Amino acid sequence: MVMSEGVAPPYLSRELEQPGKTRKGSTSSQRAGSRWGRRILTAFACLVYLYLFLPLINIIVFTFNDPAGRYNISWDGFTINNWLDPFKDQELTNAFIRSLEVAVLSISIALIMGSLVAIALARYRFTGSRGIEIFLVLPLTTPEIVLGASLYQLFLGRNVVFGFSTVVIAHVMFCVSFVALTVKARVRGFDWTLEDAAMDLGASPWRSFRKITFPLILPGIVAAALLSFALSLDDYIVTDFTKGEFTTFPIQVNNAFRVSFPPQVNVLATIVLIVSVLLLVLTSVRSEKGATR
Amino acid sequence: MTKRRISTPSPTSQADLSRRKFLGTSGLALGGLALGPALLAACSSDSSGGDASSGDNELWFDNWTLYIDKPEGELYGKGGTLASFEEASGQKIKYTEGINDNNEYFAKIQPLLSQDKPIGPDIIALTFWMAGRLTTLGWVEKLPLDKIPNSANLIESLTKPPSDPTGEYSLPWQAGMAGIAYNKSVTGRALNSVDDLFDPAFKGKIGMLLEMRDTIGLIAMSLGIDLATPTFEKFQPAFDKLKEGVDSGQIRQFTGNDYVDDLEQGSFAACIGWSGDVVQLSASNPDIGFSIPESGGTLWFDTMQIPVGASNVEGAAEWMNYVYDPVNAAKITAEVQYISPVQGVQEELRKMGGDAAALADSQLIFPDASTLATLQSWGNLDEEEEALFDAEFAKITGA
Amino acid sequence: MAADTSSDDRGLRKGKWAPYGLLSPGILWLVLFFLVPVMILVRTALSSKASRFANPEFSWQFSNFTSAFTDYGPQFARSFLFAGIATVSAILIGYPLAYWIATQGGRWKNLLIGLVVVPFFTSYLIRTIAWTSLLKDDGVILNVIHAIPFVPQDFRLLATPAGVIGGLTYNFLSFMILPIYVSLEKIDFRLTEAAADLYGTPWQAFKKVVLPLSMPGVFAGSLLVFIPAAGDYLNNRYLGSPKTSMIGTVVQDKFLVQFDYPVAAALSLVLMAIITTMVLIYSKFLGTEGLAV
Amino acid sequence: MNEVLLGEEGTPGHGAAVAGTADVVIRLENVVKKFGEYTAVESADFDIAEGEFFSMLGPSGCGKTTTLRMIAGFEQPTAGRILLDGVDVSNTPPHKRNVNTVFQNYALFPHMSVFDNVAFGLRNAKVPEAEVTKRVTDLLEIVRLPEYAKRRPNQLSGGQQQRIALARALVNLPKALLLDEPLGALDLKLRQAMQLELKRIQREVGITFIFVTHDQEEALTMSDRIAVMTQGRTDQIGTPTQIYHQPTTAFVAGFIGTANLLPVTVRSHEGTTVTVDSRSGSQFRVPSGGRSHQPGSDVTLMIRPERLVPSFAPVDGVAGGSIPTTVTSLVFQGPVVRCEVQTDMGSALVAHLGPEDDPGRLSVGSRVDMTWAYEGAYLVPEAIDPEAAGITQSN
Repeated sequence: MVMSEGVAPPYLSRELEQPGKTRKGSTSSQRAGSRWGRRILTAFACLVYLYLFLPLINIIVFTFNDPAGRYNISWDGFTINNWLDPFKDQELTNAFIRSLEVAVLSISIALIMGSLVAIALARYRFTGSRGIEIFLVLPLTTPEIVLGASLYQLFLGRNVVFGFSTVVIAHVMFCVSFVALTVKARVRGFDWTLEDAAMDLGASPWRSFRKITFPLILPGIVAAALLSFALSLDDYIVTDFTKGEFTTFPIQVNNAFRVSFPPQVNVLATIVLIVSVLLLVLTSVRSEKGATR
Repeated sequence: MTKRRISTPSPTSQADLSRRKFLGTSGLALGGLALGPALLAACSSDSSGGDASSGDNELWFDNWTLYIDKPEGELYGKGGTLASFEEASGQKIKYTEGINDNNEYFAKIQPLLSQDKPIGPDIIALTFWMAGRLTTLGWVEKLPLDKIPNSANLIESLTKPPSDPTGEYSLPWQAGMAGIAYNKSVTGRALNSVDDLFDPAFKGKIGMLLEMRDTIGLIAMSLGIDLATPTFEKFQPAFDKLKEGVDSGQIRQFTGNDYVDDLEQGSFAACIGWSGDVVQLSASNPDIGFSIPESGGTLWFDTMQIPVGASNVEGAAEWMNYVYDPVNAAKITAEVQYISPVQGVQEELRKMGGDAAALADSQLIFPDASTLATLQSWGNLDEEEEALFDAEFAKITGA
Repeated sequence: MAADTSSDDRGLRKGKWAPYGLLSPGILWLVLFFLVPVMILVRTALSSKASRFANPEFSWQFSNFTSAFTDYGPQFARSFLFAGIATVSAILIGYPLAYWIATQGGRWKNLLIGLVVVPFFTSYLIRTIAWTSLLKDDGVILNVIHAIPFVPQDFRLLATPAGVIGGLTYNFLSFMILPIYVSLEKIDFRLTEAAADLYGTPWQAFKKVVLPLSMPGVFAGSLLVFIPAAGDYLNNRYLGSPKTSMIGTVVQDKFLVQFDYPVAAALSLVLMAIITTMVLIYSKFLGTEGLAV
Repeated sequence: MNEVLLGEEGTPGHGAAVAGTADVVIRLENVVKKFGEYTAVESADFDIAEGEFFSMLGPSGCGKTTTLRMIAGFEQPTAGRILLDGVDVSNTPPHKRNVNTVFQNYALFPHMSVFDNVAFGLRNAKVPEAEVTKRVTDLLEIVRLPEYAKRRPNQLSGGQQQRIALARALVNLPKALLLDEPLGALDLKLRQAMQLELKRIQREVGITFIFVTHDQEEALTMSDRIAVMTQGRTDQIGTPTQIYHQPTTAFVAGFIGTANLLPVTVRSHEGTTVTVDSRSGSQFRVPSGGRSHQPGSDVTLMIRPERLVPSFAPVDGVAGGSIPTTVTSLVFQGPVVRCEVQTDMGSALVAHLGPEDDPGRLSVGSRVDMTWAYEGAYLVPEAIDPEAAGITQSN
């Protein structure tokens, strides 16, 4: 074992013996391996982050591009006009708004239904729960194209008119599973005796849910909401099959790509990016502050 | 078929309006939450998705992007065709740019039309062959030709095309040619034959159009196959040649209008392209060239049709009549720079003077007799044949 | 809830009706808009069409399945090959990053893992288009590569298998990093110390202790990358060429352009069947927990 | 340790009356709880008096927690009634019962401050905020944590959390305080300190404590009365002394401390003395323990380890009996030497030998007669399986 100098082997480390102190990770940085190994790993990690962010940087940089033609793909000059007029492309803006509407509505429905499913699974033991869990996973592990195609056949066969409703139905469908599994993963560690304690102290079941259970599982629900928001806003394939005449932002971008790719696409995408990152930071700061255990 | 002119976006501001609209609609969306389960029931009775059905007496025209004149960059700008039509007729018009691709648009409207439900627009502008398909399927209204006297101004050959032999279901919007577009800085020379596209020197740098009739049509003509009476059997050699080009890696990608970017960037040395696009591109980049191949180019046209269930047939007729007036047609041509179906536009352009007058001499807008002689239009494909063509083409393009 | 409840030490309830009540809205939605549509898809796959625009008629037409295999074998093979390579690449790229965050993230762990999720908040379509801008033949990256001696001048990334695989890897990389990170987080890194004592080198310790313990995360991540990658068609549309088309491209085209519903349905079902088998095997051994990120 | 309290009669079995004449706070009337086929509580039937420290003791799964949860209202009895202050509350939900619980893991609300945790019950009862502040402050004084009001529970140590849980329950002045293994999560030293603390607080507030534990030492130390439960049954209810010295079942004997149990048969019962035959044929004279024993009945002889002495050491009092054994193990444990022996019948016995017993003379393998005083043996009126004879101990 190669160990960096000055670090006592853990069996001599008194810190680990102290009860109540977190054991994992506290000094793990000294344990990852040799110093050179760690440096290489760190360098590699930075490269991976660069890889992850390269397209995002490209998207942001190209919000300042002044393209000569209809395609904002090559750098032609700097301008801030795109930011001064982010809603210039009417069709794009409408599609963007429709995307937000779809996301807000389908997530609201999915959050309620999904959280209830998660609570049922995390809180109760009942026959069939294992089957339900596998059933929940299936929509997420079914290729999107199959989800889209099967809904397409359903709606087509029942003479349902494609549009906002069908897109929302589809988005709710994959978000329910996602919310249920995400919330369940976070609620799994929830100590349900807290509810007993609340009722024992005179709180009605509703009050104990409102005062105790809900605030405590809220971070899980918020995380699920954020991620399914991204999921819904981002969805192309399922929407492609259920949209009919209705267009969402990604659909509009893809269709219009046959004809043009205006810088406003990047601007709107960047706005979503900034808002979501802010939300992410805000909620993680909040949950850090209200760290529950 | 996608062939819009390249124009720099105009600095109109819809920001305020949009934001207000957004706040309003997101509130609605939240309210809709309470109705979650009701969505189930609602979706069966929805009149249409999106912003469907035009309002009272409003005429709705769904067209391709960048396919009408936009004075001062605004669609409804003063002096533009839309505004002057409203002024002249008292008819309100709603103009949308919802068509990006014939097949995609068909997939969008097919579920509705097959159930005899109105799709919303009163006029749609699909390409001739797709217009033919809609006609065959009985999904478009007979045009009230008696209310469109100006249709007499139309170029003869476009009034009763093979796709609409009686001429009762479609009228032309704009026409154009498909030929070879190339970037001289990459090719080093002007190209004027389809075989140049299969020159190994340009391996991996050749683009083809997803629009099957233009791609296969050009290749077929180079093999001496006549487009007027297409059968799958007859066209097999053209497909084989295309397939070989794909398999050998000669052909890089099949595209829509996005080839203009690839061409300009040099990702494509050459490709099959549309006349209007290239006219525009070459104006800013002298390296970009366009030619009708020796073996011939395709002549295509987009149509105006009234889908069944349209609520404003009267207004549609009024609009068609209006744009077939050479004076009005010339304004559109001056902007979109495709071939106008209306006779007398050339003279009107000359009268307008300036840049417009220069267009009157363009071979790509007013091809002379010898150019026209090399162009061919596709004959009608029946449903079965078309399915074979589409399936084979899809296999080659990788779908 | 009142009638028949019990608990063990963690407060898990036994419920007769309550859990089913909580589950029913979400599960009903999934039955209506996931299960039923898939059934309809099965029916469509066994149907035939009198003409191109006619409705499919159910006729036990098994030949749709055989033609799915015989005509589109190459696309299936390519889909699974590309998705497989993308999955392996995602492990190779994602594992070190997850490991680095887990071992050396310290108090920045949450932020670092949050950064991995950030690309989610831009539409993956737009990220893919951004890659076309980055990878184009005269773009930044290719110019750098061409500066390297002995790289052939016609070397390119767009419209090549490498481009498509790169896009797939990029777009689904986060799905790999998150579950691996979660499984690494659970590991008590003192174990590596103990193992280092036993096996001598940190590498040995890693191989014998950390790697096996993090395998559930790797498996979950592999499924989460492989599934969407195998059914994808947008990466091929923007980064590929006709020669790199995948099964998703075919299904989309068959449904929305060619209207060949029966064969398209058969293709989707074959894809779904293969992937669902993988998922069921996975969940049999590792449960469904790991699949919620 | 060796003193014998025979003053009070054990009150074995069911229907045990409250010691003394104090008011009954909680009465369980033949309470049964079944979960499907499984019977968690067979028939709980006892009273708990005002101000009493009452413990339910038993191994896990014995039904003690279920009984407590029925009293709290988290479970409803399948049969029988629970009376609180004479009122049937069997089907009253927990938030409408004036009893409070201290949970095993404390169940402090992690997102609330200590103050808000303690105030939670008062606020549910809509107590005016001024009074809430006063009573919470008072209670934090009583549990000696006044300066922690603004902290979050996760900033407190285990013992502190425990005291906050106690304060949170007591602040509502419940009719009874239910404690579900509240010390289980603490380490030994803290546990012992908290035992004393709990007793102190109980004396101070004068509220009935119902205490569930599987730790017999804890129960013996703190309780006024103990109910020993096993497999859903209440085996015995009595004071710690009765439970220790006069167990009514072999289970109780073995569960409370360590016991040597030998199967014997009653030969005769005369006055306060019973003569029994052991399986090896020896006869022992044993006090009757106030019961009458039918000749010929199988019973169990119990001798606590501290009552067994080697024959070479003097027996305290009248000799009761002697068994030849072989020493199998000797372990020095500080005050005593734990000496395990085997009888010729194969049963293992254990003796705790003090210095006066001269354990230095023994070694593993040596033959020794283990003896006991007449009063050092006790007859459990229940037969045991000869296979199970020997040492039994709860942990």
